Amino acid sequence: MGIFVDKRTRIVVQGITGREGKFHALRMRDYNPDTVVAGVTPGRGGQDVEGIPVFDTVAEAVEQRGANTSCIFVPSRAARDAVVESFASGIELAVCITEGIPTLDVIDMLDRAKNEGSRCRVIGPNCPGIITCGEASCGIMPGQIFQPGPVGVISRSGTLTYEVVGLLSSRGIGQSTCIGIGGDPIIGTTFVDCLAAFEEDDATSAVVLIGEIGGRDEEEAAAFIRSMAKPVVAFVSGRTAPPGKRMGHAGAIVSGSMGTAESKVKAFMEVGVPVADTVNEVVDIISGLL
Amino acid sequence: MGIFVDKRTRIVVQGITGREGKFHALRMRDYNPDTVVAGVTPGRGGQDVEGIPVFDTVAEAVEQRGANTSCIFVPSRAARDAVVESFASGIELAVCITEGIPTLDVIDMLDRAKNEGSRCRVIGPNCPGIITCGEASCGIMPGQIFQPGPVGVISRSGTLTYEVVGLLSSRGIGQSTCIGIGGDPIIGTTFVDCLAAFEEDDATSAVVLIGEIGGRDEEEAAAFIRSMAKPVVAFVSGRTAPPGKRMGHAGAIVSGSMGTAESKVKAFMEVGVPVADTVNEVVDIISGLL
Amino acid sequence: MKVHEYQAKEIMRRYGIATPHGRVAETPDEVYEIASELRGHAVVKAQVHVGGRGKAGGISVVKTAEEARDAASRILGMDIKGLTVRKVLVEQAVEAVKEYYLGVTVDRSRKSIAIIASSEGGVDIEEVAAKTPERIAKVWSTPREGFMPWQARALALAAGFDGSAVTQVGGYFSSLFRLFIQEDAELAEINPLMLTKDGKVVAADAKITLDDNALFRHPGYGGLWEAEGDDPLEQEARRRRLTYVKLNGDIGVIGNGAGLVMATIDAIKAEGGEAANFLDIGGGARAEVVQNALELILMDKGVKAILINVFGGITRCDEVAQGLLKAIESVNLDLPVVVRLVGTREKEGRALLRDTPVVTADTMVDAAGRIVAIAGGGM
Amino acid sequence: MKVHEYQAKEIMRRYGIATPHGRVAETPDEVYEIASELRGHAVVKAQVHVGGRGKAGGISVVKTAEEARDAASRILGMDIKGLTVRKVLVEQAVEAVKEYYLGVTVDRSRKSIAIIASSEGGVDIEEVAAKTPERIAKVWSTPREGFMPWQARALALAAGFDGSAVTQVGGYFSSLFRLFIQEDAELAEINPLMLTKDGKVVAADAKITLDDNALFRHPGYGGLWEAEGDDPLEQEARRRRLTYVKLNGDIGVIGNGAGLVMATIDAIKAEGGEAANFLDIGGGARAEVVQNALELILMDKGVKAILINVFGGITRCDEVAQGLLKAIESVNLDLPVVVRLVGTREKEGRALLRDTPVVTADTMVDAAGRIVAIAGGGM
Repeated sequence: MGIFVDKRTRIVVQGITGREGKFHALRMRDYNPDTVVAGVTPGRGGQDVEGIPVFDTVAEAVEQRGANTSCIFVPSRAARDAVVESFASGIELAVCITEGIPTLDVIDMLDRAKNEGSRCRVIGPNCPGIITCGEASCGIMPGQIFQPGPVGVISRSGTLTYEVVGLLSSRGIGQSTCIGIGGDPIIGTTFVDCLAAFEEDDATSAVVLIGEIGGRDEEEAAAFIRSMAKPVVAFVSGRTAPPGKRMGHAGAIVSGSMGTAESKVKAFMEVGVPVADTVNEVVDIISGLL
Repeated sequence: MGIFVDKRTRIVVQGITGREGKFHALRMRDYNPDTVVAGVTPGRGGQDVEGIPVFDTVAEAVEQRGANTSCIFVPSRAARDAVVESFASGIELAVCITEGIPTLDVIDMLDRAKNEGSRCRVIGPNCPGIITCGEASCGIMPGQIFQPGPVGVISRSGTLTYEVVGLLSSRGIGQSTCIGIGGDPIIGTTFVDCLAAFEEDDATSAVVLIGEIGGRDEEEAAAFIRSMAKPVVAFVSGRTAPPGKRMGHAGAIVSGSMGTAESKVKAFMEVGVPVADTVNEVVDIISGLL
Repeated sequence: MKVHEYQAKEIMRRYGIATPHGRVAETPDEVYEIASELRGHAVVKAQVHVGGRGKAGGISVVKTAEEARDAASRILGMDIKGLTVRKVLVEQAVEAVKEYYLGVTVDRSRKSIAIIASSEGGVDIEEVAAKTPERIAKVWSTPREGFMPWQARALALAAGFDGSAVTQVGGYFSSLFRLFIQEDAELAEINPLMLTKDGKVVAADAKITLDDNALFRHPGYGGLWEAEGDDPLEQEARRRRLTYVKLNGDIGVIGNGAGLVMATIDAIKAEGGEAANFLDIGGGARAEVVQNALELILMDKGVKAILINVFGGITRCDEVAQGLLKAIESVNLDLPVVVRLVGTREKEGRALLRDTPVVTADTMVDAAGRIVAIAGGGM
Repeated sequence: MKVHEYQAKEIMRRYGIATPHGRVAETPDEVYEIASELRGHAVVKAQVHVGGRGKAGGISVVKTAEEARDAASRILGMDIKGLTVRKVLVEQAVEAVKEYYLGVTVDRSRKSIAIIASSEGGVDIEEVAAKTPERIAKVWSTPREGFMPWQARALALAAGFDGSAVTQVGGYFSSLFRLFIQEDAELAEINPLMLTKDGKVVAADAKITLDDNALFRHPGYGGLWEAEGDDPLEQEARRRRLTYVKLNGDIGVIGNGAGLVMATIDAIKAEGGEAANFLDIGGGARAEVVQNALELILMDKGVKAILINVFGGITRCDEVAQGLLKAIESVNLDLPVVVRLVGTREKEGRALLRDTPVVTADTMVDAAGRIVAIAGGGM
């Protein structure tokens, strides 16, 4: 079980002949050999990457290999095209690892994805991907640090998430699905989308939410959690970040009075969500809730 | 009864303060005083045209005056905007009289109208409008030549239609609804759309279709008529027109082997639709069918 | 508005589409010079606004600059389907490994833009469509949806392009679509698109038709129009802002509304006559417009008689009659005229014509019969 | 990328938006000259990449060219929120009958573009939103949907614009939206848009932020960037292609991943210390990147100790350790360093550091505690 990806996930890697695409395609296949079925690089149709067949188009990967999910490693200027191609070709989930995509391209690709129908979901861009423990990895997360269990993890960052997951695993607390939703200002799948899915997921009994400064995604998540039955623990990084400066992620910026850590912590507190001050505390709180 | 417009039609005239807009708004009101409820000219909100209130936006005309149909007389470069505004504001039928609209603007405005939902219909552009005899006139057709009766009339031209209608009326054959669908290559409502509506209309028992060279609208109409119960009589003008020349209407052009009068006449003949050689013959045939 | 091949190629180059090296020329000496720069091996192509110039002898492949000059001497001034050649395009001859077709056009039935590809280039695309439809692939779009690179690649694959050409040709599709939208074209076509030995892709022939209704968005386009090939009466009509098409008969025709005028011309033909022109004075025309139209018709020296057919809806019959009277006065109109006026102010219009030599008729068919009889039975 | 007001106005003029007459200047004499051309009545405005320059004394309204020169002497070289003023914009003073606000920006929550209008211009739009929300109107769009003239008119009406201004201001909205899309902006704002006595509409102040990720589509934009106001260390980081933000403390911080680095800085603060910077070496960084990052940190003379926090997923801990060792060698690193390495090749990484003065820590919290203790308890 878990959310968004599982044993039935069939991944086509867009940009599989690039350095990153190839490296991570093979790691995803290592995680579960059944889940990686094809790659796409225009003009390279007919080749293969260590046994993974390469096609010119996503449509061919869908028709000939049953792909239902795409993992996107193409350069930033080609990412909009890759995402739109995937949905128009029948893909239901596109995980966009690519970073540095122009914001208008992101708005446009999500607008067009929405137009293709409600079954289409984008995770990312600028994200580490998603893993449902023991079932499927779609992205760049290091599979070895995860272990199956009841905690769902959602995060706007990569390594900070691994940090938390590593601590959870070391304390014997496994994870159901772990999703990096991405560090860009505009992303396809938000905290709220993930929380709603975790609430419905039988394999998940509690959720860790790792937020950061910028935007209102955490505030919206807090409002949603009010209606959830499952417990959520939050962590917010960037409490000491100065306003007006992008802290690495394009989306991690306090603009005027918008997007401060205080506002996010306050929003969680108000709906009774415990906010951890340190990553260790995240694990302490969650272990008390299980 | 009749199709597309009737006693319940409430018209807002877009471009009412222009020469044409004003002239025809008053004529439409003469035809049925209940049907013309508002005008729109941006920046002229609060004024009136001989008692017809003028608004800055179509939305105001819909909210304050219950407009459900728009009749568009704005200059060609503003027509796309006017049509899209009308649908986005809740109008269900836009009759676009304006001629000379760039083709890409027409494609775009119809694309956006479609996007607003299936209840939205454009008649035209570059058309004389529509009249349901004794109920409502929306456009520039001379109301005095029409008389109520059982014949539906659809045409790509203006005066040629009046010619046929004049002959029908003089022979005591009245009309249900008469629609000028417009002389442009791309139009919102086609022969097939009108035929389908006439087939369902209790007030109509036979249809006169006046086509001309260019495009495939008549051929598509012929294919549709095969499934109709009501009789249709066709007339096709431009039989002697040379290929590659636009005969007045932007859409009246034979391109390569496409759009010839022979092809259209043949298509009608093949499905058993009588094709009149002269306008007088149209009336002779229809009177035999009633 | 059709533009010449050399102008179409100029526009295409602005969108990053490669064309063979070369320039347009108006004299054999200029052609010699350009061909010399191109080291002799060149193509000399007549620039006229009609198809089929190849079959008509308007295209010559030459091996030396001297041959180019000779070819130009023959082609310049040549008559192709009634149009005189005033310019030739001199270009490097390109050797193709493979020829493709790329086109973007308006699809009337689908109310959208069709993007068309074929691996059978260099021939009439209508013929390919008839004989080997599987060699043609089409997709449709709108200005809002646009045309994305993946669609271009998929289209090229579907049309049977070589795998290696897909990415490059895909880029050309995107460029051609962008050109179509940004320049308000009705047709933008590359046929053939040549794949050369060294793997380059070049637009060997190019055709663009621009939307006259969109000229207000492109103030520079006025200068693109070259009327040299046009019928002089059609040029005069454009100056007079009249909707006019020159035909081959001897009966001048004036009416209000395109459908009505077409039907009138058909009616003349049915009676055994032949119209000299199509002329639509439009809705609500005033007397001056009618006078203006009559003056134009009289410039056509082949016209033996004139038929005026007006259905007065917005147009007032008395205005039409007044225009006719003014024209009779101003231009010394001595040709026979049949007038059929019906509708708004019909009575007043007819009254104005009572004491003139103008013949009046009651119906379109009646009017056509009378004018054919007067003009002498036509053909 | 923020651009200066004078650059934003240049861009806006290309889209048909009127701005007051004037030019940018770098010396009081140039300012005198420009103000003379403007007949004295002018505004002298500091060009710096921060808000609030008016309150800081960076804007002066003058009546004569002499006053303009004096104002320029005062403003040029002035320090506004840590940035030195190197240029001033000298413009005709415009008298407003009414001031409006127009803005186009990215709406993160709605994943779309927000077009914002207010009849309350000239003040902070966030304040207007808080105090009189009914004076602000917003609509949302996407690049595909665009923003049509009727929407602009409806927006202006909803924001309470005077009826007479609706059509003209509507045109400005369309221009501003077009600019936003075509130039890949993140923000395009006119505040205030002034309606003058003679019925003209002028952008009195203009702000544009461009999307750094889209610079590849705008090769000309490299030249727009003026780093004059920037922190020298941030400029150096840009040259070294490092993601770096200067902070106010004394503990240098390096980590991989933005979230992890932010959390590390928070942890230092929680332990009573203060970070000197944010520095993310990203995923999969090699030894050279680590060395490069350390060199940059050492240029900050306020740094007393360094914390390196790496979670090895794709990044290998031994690469990080090697980079550290190289840096120690090459730059004579003598500051205390605490390293926390975990994940891929953790053991190998730690082994490499065994015989060095570098202190290793097991967890992030542990590392933060140690570095704060070493740096002397921070603040």
